[in-house]
Amino acid sequence: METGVLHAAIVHAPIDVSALVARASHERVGAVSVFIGTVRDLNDGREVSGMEYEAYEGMAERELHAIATEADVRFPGVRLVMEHRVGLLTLGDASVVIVAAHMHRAPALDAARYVIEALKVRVPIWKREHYVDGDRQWIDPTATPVGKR
Amino acid sequence: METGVLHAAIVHAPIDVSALVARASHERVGAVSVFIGTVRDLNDGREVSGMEYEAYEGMAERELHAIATEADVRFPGVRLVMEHRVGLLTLGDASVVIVAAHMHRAPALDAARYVIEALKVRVPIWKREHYVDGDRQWIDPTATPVGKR
Amino acid sequence: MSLPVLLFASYADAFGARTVQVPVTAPCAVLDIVAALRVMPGGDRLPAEPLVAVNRTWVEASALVVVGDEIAIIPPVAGG
Amino acid sequence: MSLPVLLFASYADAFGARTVQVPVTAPCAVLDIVAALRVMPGGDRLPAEPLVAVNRTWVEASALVVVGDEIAIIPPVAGG
Repeated sequence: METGVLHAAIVHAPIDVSALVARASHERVGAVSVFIGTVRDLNDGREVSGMEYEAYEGMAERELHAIATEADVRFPGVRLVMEHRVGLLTLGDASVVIVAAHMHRAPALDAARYVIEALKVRVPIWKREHYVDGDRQWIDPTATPVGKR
Repeated sequence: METGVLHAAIVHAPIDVSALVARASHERVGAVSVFIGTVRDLNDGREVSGMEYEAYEGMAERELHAIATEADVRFPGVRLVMEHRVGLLTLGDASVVIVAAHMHRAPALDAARYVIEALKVRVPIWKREHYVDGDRQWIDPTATPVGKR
Repeated sequence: MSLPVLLFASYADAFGARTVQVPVTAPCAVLDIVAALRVMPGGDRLPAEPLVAVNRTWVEASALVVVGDEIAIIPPVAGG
Repeated sequence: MSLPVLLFASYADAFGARTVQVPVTAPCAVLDIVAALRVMPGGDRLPAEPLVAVNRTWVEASALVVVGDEIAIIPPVAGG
Protein backbone atom coordinates (compact mmCIF):
# COMPACT_ATOMS: atom_id res chain seq x y z
CA MET A 1 0.00 0.00 0.00
CA GLU A 2 1.33 3.42 -0.96
CA THR A 3 1.43 5.76 2.03
CA GLY A 4 2.38 9.39 2.55
CA VAL A 5 1.22 12.45 0.64
CA LEU A 6 -0.88 11.16 -2.24
CA HIS A 7 -2.23 14.57 -3.27
CA ALA A 8 -1.88 18.13 -1.93
CA ALA A 9 -3.10 20.86 -4.26
CA ILE A 10 -4.47 24.38 -4.57
CA VAL A 11 -7.46 24.19 -6.90
CA HIS A 12 -9.85 26.61 -8.60
CA ALA A 13 -12.76 24.24 -9.23
CA PRO A 14 -15.23 22.97 -6.60
CA ILE A 15 -13.75 20.24 -4.40
CA ASP A 16 -15.16 16.75 -4.88
CA VAL A 17 -15.14 15.44 -1.31
CA SER A 18 -16.19 11.91 -2.26
CA ALA A 19 -13.42 11.66 -4.85
CA LEU A 20 -10.80 12.71 -2.30
CA VAL A 21 -12.12 10.22 0.27
CA ALA A 22 -12.03 7.48 -2.39
CA ARG A 23 -8.48 8.38 -3.27
CA ALA A 24 -7.30 8.08 0.36
CA SER A 25 -9.24 4.87 0.99
CA HIS A 26 -7.70 1.44 0.60
CA GLU A 27 -8.55 -2.11 1.66
CA ARG A 28 -5.68 -2.01 4.13
CA VAL A 29 -7.09 1.09 5.82
CA GLY A 30 -9.44 0.90 8.81
CA ALA A 31 -10.06 4.56 9.57
CA VAL A 32 -10.61 7.63 7.43
CA SER A 33 -10.72 11.09 9.01
CA VAL A 34 -12.05 13.95 6.90
CA PHE A 35 -12.01 17.65 7.69
CA ILE A 36 -14.10 19.98 5.55
CA GLY A 37 -13.92 23.76 5.91
CA THR A 38 -16.97 25.54 4.55
CA VAL A 39 -18.07 29.11 3.94
CA ARG A 40 -20.54 30.20 6.59
CA ASP A 41 -23.13 32.92 6.51
CA LEU A 42 -22.23 34.93 9.60
CA ASN A 43 -18.99 36.31 10.98
CA ASP A 44 -18.76 38.69 13.93
CA GLY A 45 -22.47 39.17 13.47
CA ARG A 46 -22.24 40.37 9.85
CA GLU A 47 -24.17 38.63 7.10
CA VAL A 48 -21.82 37.08 4.57
CA SER A 49 -22.79 36.46 0.94
CA GLY A 50 -19.55 34.83 -0.23
CA MET A 51 -15.86 34.39 0.41
CA GLU A 52 -13.00 35.20 -1.93
CA TYR A 53 -9.84 33.15 -1.42
CA GLU A 54 -6.47 34.27 -2.78
CA ALA A 55 -3.26 32.26 -2.58
CA TYR A 56 0.40 32.81 -3.28
CA GLU A 57 -0.03 29.75 -5.39
CA GLY A 58 3.52 28.52 -5.91
CA MET A 59 4.31 28.82 -2.24
CA ALA A 60 0.91 27.73 -0.90
CA GLU A 61 1.02 24.38 -2.67
CA ARG A 62 4.61 23.87 -1.61
CA GLU A 63 3.82 24.73 2.03
CA LEU A 64 0.72 22.50 2.00
CA HIS A 65 2.86 19.65 0.74
CA ALA A 66 5.49 20.37 3.41
CA ILE A 67 2.86 20.21 6.18
CA ALA A 68 1.48 16.95 4.80
CA THR A 69 4.98 15.52 4.69
CA GLU A 70 5.46 16.45 8.36
CA ALA A 71 2.20 14.66 9.17
CA ASP A 72 3.46 11.60 7.30
CA VAL A 73 6.65 11.61 9.40
CA ARG A 74 4.69 12.00 12.65
CA PHE A 75 2.07 9.40 11.76
CA PRO A 76 3.80 6.73 9.66
CA GLY A 77 1.52 4.73 7.43
CA VAL A 78 -0.96 7.55 6.91
CA ARG A 79 -2.41 8.24 3.45
CA LEU A 80 -2.99 11.95 2.90
CA VAL A 81 -5.14 13.64 0.28
CA MET A 82 -6.03 17.35 0.42
CA GLU A 83 -7.17 20.32 -1.61
CA HIS A 84 -7.62 23.99 -0.82
CA ARG A 85 -9.82 25.93 -3.20
CA VAL A 86 -9.24 29.55 -4.24
CA GLY A 87 -11.47 32.03 -6.07
CA LEU A 88 -14.93 33.29 -5.16
CA LEU A 89 -16.88 30.76 -3.09
CA THR A 90 -20.49 30.91 -2.07
CA LEU A 91 -22.21 29.91 1.19
CA GLY A 92 -21.78 26.25 2.03
CA ASP A 93 -18.96 25.68 -0.47
CA ALA A 94 -16.00 23.65 0.76
CA SER A 95 -12.87 25.80 0.89
CA VAL A 96 -10.58 23.05 2.17
CA VAL A 97 -10.82 19.27 2.45
CA ILE A 98 -8.25 17.14 4.25
CA VAL A 99 -8.46 13.36 4.22
CA ALA A 100 -6.20 11.18 6.38
CA ALA A 101 -6.56 7.40 6.19
CA HIS A 102 -4.72 4.86 8.32
CA MET A 103 -4.97 1.28 9.55
CA HIS A 104 -5.83 2.69 12.98
CA ARG A 105 -8.08 5.54 14.06
CA ALA A 106 -5.79 7.58 16.34
CA PRO A 107 -3.19 8.44 13.67
CA ALA A 108 -5.93 9.10 11.11
CA LEU A 109 -7.64 11.60 13.44
CA ASP A 110 -4.36 13.15 14.60
CA ALA A 111 -2.97 13.56 11.10
CA ALA A 112 -6.05 15.36 9.76
CA ARG A 113 -5.99 17.69 12.73
CA TYR A 114 -2.26 18.33 12.43
CA VAL A 115 -2.68 19.40 8.81
CA ILE A 116 -5.62 21.76 9.33
CA GLU A 117 -4.01 23.43 12.37
CA ALA A 118 -0.71 23.97 10.54
CA LEU A 119 -2.47 25.07 7.35
CA LYS A 120 -4.25 27.83 9.28
CA VAL A 121 -0.99 29.40 10.44
CA ARG A 122 1.51 28.64 7.68
CA VAL A 123 -0.05 28.36 4.24
CA PRO A 124 -0.10 31.72 2.38
CA ILE A 125 -3.80 31.95 1.60
CA TRP A 126 -6.06 34.90 2.38
CA LYS A 127 -9.77 35.38 2.37
CA ARG A 128 -11.97 38.38 1.81
CA GLU A 129 -15.52 38.27 3.09
CA HIS A 130 -18.20 39.68 0.84
CA TYR A 131 -21.11 40.98 2.87
CA VAL A 132 -24.76 41.14 1.97
CA ASP A 133 -24.57 44.95 2.28
CA GLY A 134 -21.97 45.07 -0.54
CA ASP A 135 -18.94 45.71 1.67
CA ARG A 136 -15.86 43.46 1.45
CA GLN A 137 -13.09 42.91 3.97
CA TRP A 138 -9.89 40.87 4.17
CA ILE A 139 -9.87 38.63 7.23
CA ASP A 140 -6.98 39.05 9.66
CA PRO A 141 -7.01 36.21 12.23
CA THR A 142 -4.27 38.02 14.19
CA ALA A 143 -6.42 41.13 14.71
CA THR A 144 -8.49 41.59 17.87
CA PRO A 145 -12.10 40.68 17.06
CA VAL A 146 -14.44 43.67 17.00
CA GLY A 147 -16.49 42.32 19.89
CA LYS A 148 -13.42 41.78 22.09
CA ARG A 149 -11.56 45.07 21.74
CA MET B 1 -30.12 26.48 13.07
CA GLU B 2 -31.04 23.19 14.71
CA THR B 3 -28.17 21.77 16.74
CA GLY B 4 -27.60 18.61 18.76
CA VAL B 5 -28.19 15.01 17.74
CA LEU B 6 -29.85 15.14 14.33
CA HIS B 7 -29.53 11.42 13.62
CA ALA B 8 -27.98 8.43 15.46
CA ALA B 9 -28.94 5.03 14.12
CA ILE B 10 -27.99 1.38 13.75
CA VAL B 11 -28.56 0.46 10.09
CA HIS B 12 -28.47 -2.66 7.94
CA ALA B 13 -27.95 -1.05 4.53
CA PRO B 14 -24.69 0.47 3.24
CA ILE B 15 -23.96 3.88 4.75
CA ASP B 16 -24.23 6.85 2.39
CA VAL B 17 -21.40 9.05 3.63
CA SER B 18 -22.26 11.99 1.37
CA ALA B 19 -25.87 11.97 2.54
CA LEU B 20 -24.80 12.07 6.20
CA VAL B 21 -22.35 14.91 5.52
CA ALA B 22 -25.09 16.82 3.70
CA ARG B 23 -27.44 16.28 6.61
CA ALA B 24 -24.96 17.74 9.12
CA SER B 25 -23.98 20.63 6.87
CA HIS B 26 -25.61 24.04 7.11
CA GLU B 27 -24.85 27.55 5.90
CA ARG B 28 -24.15 28.58 9.48
CA VAL B 29 -21.50 25.86 9.83
CA GLY B 30 -17.82 26.48 9.06
CA ALA B 31 -16.27 23.09 9.84
CA VAL B 32 -17.35 19.52 9.26
CA SER B 33 -15.40 16.63 10.78
CA VAL B 34 -16.11 13.15 9.47
CA PHE B 35 -14.87 9.84 10.85
CA ILE B 36 -15.31 6.72 8.73
CA GLY B 37 -14.48 3.26 10.06
CA THR B 38 -13.88 0.72 7.30
CA VAL B 39 -13.29 -3.03 7.05
CA ARG B 40 -9.63 -3.73 6.38
CA ASP B 41 -8.01 -6.76 4.83
CA LEU B 42 -5.48 -7.72 7.49
CA ASN B 43 -5.65 -8.16 11.27
CA ASP B 44 -2.89 -9.61 13.40
CA GLY B 45 -1.37 -10.78 10.13
CA ARG B 46 -4.41 -12.84 9.06
CA GLU B 47 -6.10 -12.21 5.73
CA VAL B 48 -9.67 -11.03 6.24
CA SER B 49 -12.41 -11.55 3.64
CA GLY B 50 -15.24 -9.79 5.47
CA MET B 51 -16.57 -8.62 8.80
CA GLU B 52 -19.85 -9.56 10.46
CA TYR B 53 -21.29 -6.97 12.85
CA GLU B 54 -23.90 -7.85 15.43
CA ALA B 55 -25.62 -5.38 17.74
CA TYR B 56 -27.92 -5.51 20.74
CA GLU B 57 -30.00 -3.22 18.61
CA GLY B 58 -32.38 -1.62 21.08
CA MET B 59 -29.56 -0.83 23.47
CA ALA B 60 -26.93 0.03 20.85
CA GLU B 61 -29.02 2.76 19.29
CA ARG B 62 -29.95 4.10 22.69
CA GLU B 63 -26.31 4.12 23.84
CA LEU B 64 -25.16 5.75 20.58
CA HIS B 65 -27.76 8.45 21.11
CA ALA B 66 -26.62 8.90 24.73
CA ILE B 67 -23.00 9.37 23.64
CA ALA B 68 -24.03 11.87 20.99
CA THR B 69 -26.06 13.77 23.57
CA GLU B 70 -22.98 13.92 25.82
CA ALA B 71 -20.98 15.33 22.90
CA ASP B 72 -23.69 17.94 22.34
CA VAL B 73 -23.44 18.99 26.00
CA ARG B 74 -19.64 19.17 25.85
CA PHE B 75 -19.54 20.99 22.52
CA PRO B 76 -22.60 23.25 22.38
CA GLY B 77 -23.73 24.21 18.91
CA VAL B 78 -22.52 20.98 17.30
CA ARG B 79 -24.69 19.20 14.71
CA LEU B 80 -24.28 15.43 14.97
CA VAL B 81 -25.21 12.77 12.42
CA MET B 82 -24.07 9.15 12.73
CA GLU B 83 -24.78 5.60 11.64
CA HIS B 84 -23.29 2.23 12.58
CA ARG B 85 -23.95 -0.59 10.15
CA VAL B 86 -24.54 -4.21 11.16
CA GLY B 87 -24.63 -7.40 9.11
CA LEU B 88 -21.98 -8.92 6.87
CA LEU B 89 -19.65 -6.26 5.43
CA THR B 90 -16.98 -6.72 2.81
CA LEU B 91 -13.52 -5.17 2.50
CA GLY B 92 -13.58 -1.38 2.28
CA ASP B 93 -17.19 -1.08 3.45
CA ALA B 94 -17.89 1.66 5.98
CA SER B 95 -18.98 0.15 9.32
CA VAL B 96 -19.44 3.47 11.09
CA VAL B 97 -19.67 7.09 10.00
CA ILE B 98 -19.73 10.01 12.44
CA VAL B 99 -20.24 13.57 11.23
CA ALA B 100 -19.84 16.57 13.53
CA ALA B 101 -20.43 20.05 12.14
CA HIS B 102 -19.90 23.33 13.97
CA MET B 103 -19.29 27.01 13.34
CA HIS B 104 -15.70 26.43 14.47
CA ARG B 105 -13.23 23.66 13.77
CA ALA B 106 -12.07 22.69 17.27
CA PRO B 107 -15.48 21.57 18.58
CA ALA B 108 -16.24 19.84 15.28
CA LEU B 109 -13.01 17.81 15.49
CA ASP B 110 -13.36 17.16 19.23
CA ALA B 111 -16.99 16.07 19.00
CA ALA B 112 -16.35 13.50 16.26
CA ARG B 113 -13.46 12.09 18.23
CA TYR B 114 -15.43 12.00 21.46
CA VAL B 115 -18.17 9.95 19.82
CA ILE B 116 -15.91 7.37 18.14
CA GLU B 117 -13.83 6.85 21.29
CA ALA B 118 -16.92 6.38 23.48
CA LEU B 119 -18.62 4.20 20.86
CA LYS B 120 -15.67 1.82 20.91
CA VAL B 121 -16.02 1.15 24.64
CA ARG B 122 -19.72 1.54 25.37
CA VAL B 123 -21.96 0.63 22.46
CA PRO B 124 -23.01 -3.05 22.50
CA ILE B 125 -21.83 -4.07 19.04
CA TRP B 126 -19.59 -7.03 18.22
CA LYS B 127 -17.71 -8.07 15.17
CA ARG B 128 -16.64 -11.44 13.81
CA GLU B 129 -13.82 -11.55 11.32
CA HIS B 130 -14.22 -13.91 8.40
CA TYR B 131 -10.86 -15.08 7.15
CA VAL B 132 -9.83 -16.04 3.64
CA ASP B 133 -9.05 -19.56 4.96
CA GLY B 134 -12.73 -20.00 6.00
CA ASP B 135 -12.19 -19.54 9.72
CA ARG B 136 -14.23 -16.98 11.69
CA GLN B 137 -13.53 -15.36 15.01
CA TRP B 138 -15.23 -12.86 17.32
CA ILE B 139 -12.97 -9.90 18.09
CA ASP B 140 -12.24 -9.21 21.74
CA PRO B 141 -10.47 -5.84 22.11
CA THR B 142 -9.87 -6.60 25.80
CA ALA B 143 -7.90 -9.78 25.03
CA THR B 144 -4.11 -9.77 24.78
CA PRO B 145 -3.18 -9.66 21.08
CA VAL B 146 -1.63 -12.91 19.82
CA GLY B 147 1.64 -11.17 19.00
CA LYS B 148 1.93 -9.59 22.45
CA ARG B 149 1.25 -12.54 24.75
CA MET C 1 -38.21 -19.15 39.43
CA SER C 2 -36.29 -18.67 36.20
CA LEU C 3 -35.48 -15.49 34.27
CA PRO C 4 -34.81 -15.11 30.52
CA VAL C 5 -31.36 -13.74 29.78
CA LEU C 6 -30.24 -12.37 26.39
CA LEU C 7 -26.91 -13.50 24.95
CA PHE C 8 -24.94 -12.14 22.00
CA ALA C 9 -21.99 -12.89 19.75
CA SER C 10 -19.40 -15.16 21.43
CA TYR C 11 -21.63 -15.72 24.47
CA ALA C 12 -24.53 -16.83 22.27
CA ASP C 13 -22.11 -19.23 20.56
CA ALA C 14 -20.90 -20.54 23.94
CA PHE C 15 -24.43 -21.40 25.10
CA GLY C 16 -25.71 -22.27 21.63
CA ALA C 17 -28.67 -19.92 22.16
CA ARG C 18 -29.58 -16.25 22.03
CA THR C 19 -31.84 -16.53 25.08
CA VAL C 20 -31.46 -18.86 28.05
CA GLN C 21 -33.74 -19.40 31.03
CA VAL C 22 -31.67 -19.05 34.20
CA PRO C 23 -32.90 -20.65 37.46
CA VAL C 24 -32.62 -18.20 40.39
CA THR C 25 -34.33 -17.46 43.67
CA ALA C 26 -35.72 -14.04 44.64
CA PRO C 27 -34.41 -11.57 45.67
CA CYS C 28 -31.94 -11.85 42.85
CA ALA C 29 -28.94 -9.71 41.87
CA VAL C 30 -27.05 -9.64 38.58
CA LEU C 31 -24.19 -11.56 40.18
CA ASP C 32 -26.59 -14.40 41.09
CA ILE C 33 -27.62 -14.69 37.44
CA VAL C 34 -24.01 -14.73 36.30
CA ALA C 35 -23.14 -17.41 38.88
CA ALA C 36 -26.07 -19.55 37.72
CA LEU C 37 -25.10 -19.10 34.07
CA ARG C 38 -21.50 -20.12 34.72
CA VAL C 39 -22.50 -23.60 35.93
CA MET C 40 -24.75 -24.20 32.93
CA PRO C 41 -23.41 -26.01 29.80
CA GLY C 42 -21.13 -23.52 27.97
CA GLY C 43 -20.93 -21.31 31.06
CA ASP C 44 -17.23 -22.02 31.47
CA ARG C 45 -16.65 -19.55 28.61
CA LEU C 46 -18.27 -16.72 30.57
CA PRO C 47 -15.93 -14.54 32.68
CA ALA C 48 -16.64 -14.15 36.41
CA GLU C 49 -17.60 -10.51 35.92
CA PRO C 50 -19.07 -9.95 32.48
CA LEU C 51 -20.69 -6.68 31.41
CA VAL C 52 -24.41 -6.70 32.11
CA ALA C 53 -27.27 -4.48 31.00
CA VAL C 54 -30.74 -4.43 32.55
CA ASN C 55 -33.50 -2.79 30.55
CA ARG C 56 -30.85 -1.64 28.04
CA THR C 57 -28.80 0.23 30.64
CA TRP C 58 -25.39 -0.72 32.00
CA VAL C 59 -25.60 -2.00 35.60
CA GLU C 60 -23.25 -3.15 38.37
CA ALA C 61 -23.07 -6.79 39.47
CA SER C 62 -24.86 -5.87 42.69
CA ALA C 63 -27.95 -4.51 40.93
CA LEU C 64 -31.17 -6.31 41.73
CA VAL C 65 -33.42 -7.67 38.99
CA VAL C 66 -37.10 -8.52 39.05
CA VAL C 67 -39.39 -10.55 36.80
CA GLY C 68 -40.04 -8.64 33.59
CA ASP C 69 -36.61 -6.96 33.42
CA GLU C 70 -34.74 -7.31 30.11
CA ILE C 71 -31.45 -8.84 31.26
CA ALA C 72 -28.51 -9.04 28.83
CA ILE C 73 -25.00 -10.42 29.32
CA ILE C 74 -22.69 -8.39 27.11
CA PRO C 75 -19.47 -9.71 25.55
CA PRO C 76 -16.54 -7.27 25.24
CA VAL C 77 -17.82 -4.66 22.80
CA ALA C 78 -16.03 -4.21 19.50
CA GLY C 79 -17.98 -1.67 17.47
CA GLY C 80 -16.50 0.84 15.08
CA MET D 1 19.28 49.16 -7.44
CA SER D 2 15.65 48.12 -7.09
CA LEU D 3 14.11 44.73 -6.40
CA PRO D 4 10.66 43.49 -7.38
CA VAL D 5 8.53 42.52 -4.40
CA LEU D 6 5.30 40.50 -4.55
CA LEU D 7 2.25 41.71 -2.64
CA PHE D 8 -1.02 39.92 -1.90
CA ALA D 9 -4.50 40.50 -0.56
CA SER D 10 -4.70 43.51 1.81
CA TYR D 11 -1.09 44.51 1.08
CA ALA D 12 -1.73 44.53 -2.67
CA ASP D 13 -4.77 46.72 -1.96
CA ALA D 14 -2.67 49.06 0.20
CA PHE D 15 -0.08 49.63 -2.53
CA GLY D 16 -2.56 49.35 -5.40
CA ALA D 17 -0.29 46.80 -7.07
CA ARG D 18 0.64 43.12 -6.94
CA THR D 19 4.31 43.84 -7.60
CA VAL D 20 6.30 46.91 -6.57
CA GLN D 21 9.88 47.88 -7.37
CA VAL D 22 11.63 48.69 -4.09
CA PRO D 23 14.76 50.88 -4.14
CA VAL D 24 17.51 49.38 -1.94
CA THR D 25 21.31 49.28 -1.77
CA ALA D 26 23.35 46.07 -1.65
CA PRO D 27 23.97 44.20 0.61
CA CYS D 28 20.30 44.11 1.38
CA ALA D 29 18.34 42.28 4.11
CA VAL D 30 14.62 41.62 4.29
CA LEU D 31 14.28 44.33 6.94
CA ASP D 32 15.76 46.90 4.54
CA ILE D 33 13.11 46.04 1.96
CA VAL D 34 10.37 46.33 4.55
CA ALA D 35 11.71 49.70 5.73
CA ALA D 36 11.82 50.98 2.14
CA LEU D 37 8.29 49.73 1.48
CA ARG D 38 6.92 51.44 4.59
CA VAL D 39 7.90 54.90 3.34
CA MET D 40 6.32 54.33 -0.08
CA PRO D 41 2.71 55.42 -0.80
CA GLY D 42 0.41 52.94 1.00
CA GLY D 43 3.32 51.70 3.12
CA ASP D 44 1.75 53.04 6.30
CA ARG D 45 -0.59 50.04 6.18
CA LEU D 46 2.33 47.61 6.41
CA PRO D 47 3.32 46.46 9.93
CA ALA D 48 6.93 46.97 11.06
CA GLU D 49 7.58 43.23 10.99
CA PRO D 50 5.42 41.55 8.35
CA LEU D 51 5.82 37.91 7.36
CA VAL D 52 8.25 37.53 4.47
CA ALA D 53 9.05 34.69 2.08
CA VAL D 54 12.08 34.50 -0.18
CA ASN D 55 11.99 31.98 -2.99
CA ARG D 56 8.74 30.63 -1.54
CA THR D 57 10.24 29.85 1.87
CA TRP D 58 9.59 31.66 5.15
CA VAL D 59 12.57 33.79 6.22
CA GLU D 60 13.60 35.99 9.16
CA ALA D 61 13.89 39.78 8.84
CA SER D 62 17.67 39.49 8.98
CA ALA D 63 17.88 37.24 5.89
CA LEU D 64 19.86 38.67 3.01
CA VAL D 65 18.39 38.87 -0.48
CA VAL D 66 20.10 39.14 -3.85
CA VAL D 67 19.00 40.10 -7.33
CA GLY D 68 16.87 37.33 -8.81
CA ASP D 69 15.32 36.23 -5.50
CA GLU D 70 11.51 35.96 -5.44
CA ILE D 71 10.62 38.24 -2.52
CA ALA D 72 7.06 38.24 -1.11
CA ILE D 73 5.56 40.23 1.74
CA ILE D 74 2.86 38.07 3.27
CA PRO D 75 -0.27 39.41 5.01
CA PRO D 76 -1.58 37.48 8.03
CA VAL D 77 -2.62 34.14 6.54
CA ALA D 78 -6.26 33.12 6.74
CA GLY D 79 -6.63 29.87 4.84
CA GLY D 80 -9.00 27.08 5.73
